[in-house]
Amino acid sequence: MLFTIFATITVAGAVAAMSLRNLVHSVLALTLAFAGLAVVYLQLGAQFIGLAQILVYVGAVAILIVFAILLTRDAEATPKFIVDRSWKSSGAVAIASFGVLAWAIHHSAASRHAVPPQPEATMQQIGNGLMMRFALPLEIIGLLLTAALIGAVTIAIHEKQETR
Amino acid sequence: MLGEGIAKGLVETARNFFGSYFTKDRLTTVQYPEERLPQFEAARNFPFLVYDGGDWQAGLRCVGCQICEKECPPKCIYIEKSKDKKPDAVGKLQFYPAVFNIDVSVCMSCQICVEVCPFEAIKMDTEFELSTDDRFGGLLWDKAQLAKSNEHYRKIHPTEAAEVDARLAEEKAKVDAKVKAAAENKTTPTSPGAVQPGSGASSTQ
Amino acid sequence: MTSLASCLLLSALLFSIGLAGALIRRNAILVLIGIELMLNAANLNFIAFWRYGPNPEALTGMMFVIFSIGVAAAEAAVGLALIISLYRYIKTADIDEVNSMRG
Amino acid sequence: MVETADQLFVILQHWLVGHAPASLRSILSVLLPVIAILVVFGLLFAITTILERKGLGRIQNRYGPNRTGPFGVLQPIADAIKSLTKEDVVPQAADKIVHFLAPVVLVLAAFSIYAVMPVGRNMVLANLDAGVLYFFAVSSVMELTIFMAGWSSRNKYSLLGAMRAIAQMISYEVPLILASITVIMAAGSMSTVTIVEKQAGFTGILPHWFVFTPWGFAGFILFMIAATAESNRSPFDLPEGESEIIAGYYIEYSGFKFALFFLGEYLGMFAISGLGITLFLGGWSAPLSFLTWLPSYLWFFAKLLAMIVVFIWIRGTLPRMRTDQLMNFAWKFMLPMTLLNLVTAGVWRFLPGGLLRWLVCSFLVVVPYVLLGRGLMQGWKLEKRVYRFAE
Repeated sequence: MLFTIFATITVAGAVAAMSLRNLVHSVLALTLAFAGLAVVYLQLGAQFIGLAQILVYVGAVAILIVFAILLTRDAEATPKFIVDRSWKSSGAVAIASFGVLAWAIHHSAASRHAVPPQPEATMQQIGNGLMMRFALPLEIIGLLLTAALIGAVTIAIHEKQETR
Repeated sequence: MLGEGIAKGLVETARNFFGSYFTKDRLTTVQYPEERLPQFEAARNFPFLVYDGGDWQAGLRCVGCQICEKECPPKCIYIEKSKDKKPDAVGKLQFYPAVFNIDVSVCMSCQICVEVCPFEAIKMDTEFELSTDDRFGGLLWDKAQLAKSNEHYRKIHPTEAAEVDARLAEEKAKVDAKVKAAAENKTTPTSPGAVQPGSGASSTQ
Repeated sequence: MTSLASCLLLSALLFSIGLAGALIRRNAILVLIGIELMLNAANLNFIAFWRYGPNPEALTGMMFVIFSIGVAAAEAAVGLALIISLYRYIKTADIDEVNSMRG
Repeated sequence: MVETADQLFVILQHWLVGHAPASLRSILSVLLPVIAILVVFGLLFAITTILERKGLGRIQNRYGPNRTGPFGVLQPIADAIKSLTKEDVVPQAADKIVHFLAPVVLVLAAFSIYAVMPVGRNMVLANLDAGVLYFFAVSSVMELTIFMAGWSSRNKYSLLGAMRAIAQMISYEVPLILASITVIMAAGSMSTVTIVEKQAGFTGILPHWFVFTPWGFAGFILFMIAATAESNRSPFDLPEGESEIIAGYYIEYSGFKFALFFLGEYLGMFAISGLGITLFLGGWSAPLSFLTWLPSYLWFFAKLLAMIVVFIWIRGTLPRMRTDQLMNFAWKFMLPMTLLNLVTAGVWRFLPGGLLRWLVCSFLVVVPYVLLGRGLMQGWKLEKRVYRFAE
């Protein structure tokens, strides 16, 4: 029951994010979708992921997108055509992909297993996993984030100096 | 080192905080409705009409010349001149304002009306507690509300009022002298042409 | 009625919405939002399979989502920086206008 | 007797829930703490407004509000009535829905933070395994509401204020989280309740609070600086600088919505002070071993009030920073300090106890502080200001 409610909120937020004309509105709808998804994660027993989802997506990514929107000054102007020229074929591709996925889910054997009991995922376990078994990926992620930080900064700064 | 200044500032504010409880002269605030600061003599707020003597209707100095109405920058004065004449303070027949309204919600306290008035009839008041619950009527003052005695004027602006009184007394003395001279002229016949231009000049003044 | 199938359906729906948005909308930022939605759909799949899968103690699905969130944050930062620098050059965030290779 | 006084509210809750019909019990056991949180922190907000106005007044050698009731203590009630009866003005060009949602979501987020705040022994609404993460996740929602408020008002000043606020909050969120990670490392848990329990116990008469270690002390100071910035309080109140951008993102709010913003802001301040208390000041534990007979919740609120007083004191002392100073401070001082503090906490953990540990860790804290402080102040040309026309 709760799952249905939050799934509906998530999907509604996603649809609104992709269809609203005003970009800021669509980002706000997107945060709604992210938050709904975070609640779904919490329901599935993934507390850390759910909270990290809110922290990263609502607190950081949404704000980042908002900054980008305001910096590109398209927030106030609603263009005549918000959709692509080839929107018919694109839409067909999206619907087809959903059809294929839904068919696959409906017919897959994986969904016929009995529901297992709620698995444990304490912070202790996650911490141990990150520091021991997944230490190398963690380091790589750190490297990637640093690279992304430096990359984003250099892109922005370099261009700024050239336009001056 | 970083933070030294912050520490110093914190000590200073703490001293202020506790000091304000012990030394009363630190507190500069005046508890307004109970305590009041004396007003400066040059303080001014909104204009009022000066009258002499006990009766405000008889003693009003204003003659309804409408100069202030014309000069008022925000146009907050409205005057209707009377049809008949009444004797003024010096006993001469003058027009008087049948209606004299000032909309103090419009007035900007510029004092131009005072400066242009040739009869010392309009002066600036110092009264500032004027709040009313009627936004329009309550702030539109008529003649009765505007009229205030010369004693009031002497009280709020003593120096200025003394000057004005002296000037008025001088004028009155001049007029009296002329009246006396005219009366003497009537009893002892002299050349009437010598007096006529003088009295004409005084009446236009 | 939380079950693996419903989670997967939600994920498929989110993915398709994101895909449709990324393909249809003209604004580059909205394309990025669509990609974020698709990434989230994938994350939901990982969590769902971790929850209903055979070996949840290994935490593999969860770990993958942690890393995926990190990558998504990096992707958003770089993508938006690119959009902003693109906007500085051609004064539009409309990707249909970006059809020439002039620098 | 002491035990009963300590657990008074817990017992009361159990008693009330026990007397309710069985179908309502599960709802009631959640609803009662929620109501308690709403009432207690709402009251605290009222107390803080009068405390702040009186305190600032005294710091500036004024009386402060002293007309409503004895010594002006009823001023919050007068303010509440005034803000409730005021006209709610919404700009014509504003985005009505977002404009309405912003204060509501802000207050909701601010209140939901308190779910993980242990205000006394056994007095926490939800003992989450990732309590500290929950705190930061929910408080990051507040940034978004500030943007919503600033953008939906369609006002240059409010947008500028919102952008300043977001830039500032994001910049200071990094040192805030890094400063609290030291505690998470030391306690080995993200649960607020476990963190408080780890700080229980006394050596002599002094408690085992994290603030009484070199890294804990540095962490606490850094945390509180970042918390001041995070709650947009002076000297970091540029987002709502009255003299430059006329109150920032809530220019266009009036009446009750403005009061909601005010409430949200103060609730954020209490929440972050509460987190600071939980992480560094031992939560609800008594400060001296012979004072443990006082109920735990009293200690928590005493500490919270002390923090509020410090906030007010700082506000009355320091002038507003400039944007470049603010950002330099965040990235050139706070960030390296918190990172080095993380190392210090690790060193503390692995060195054997004793004087050596104290010396090494103090050295690790003080030297970077002096060096970074000097580096930060290098660009400043500090000199005595000469007033040419005044004086």
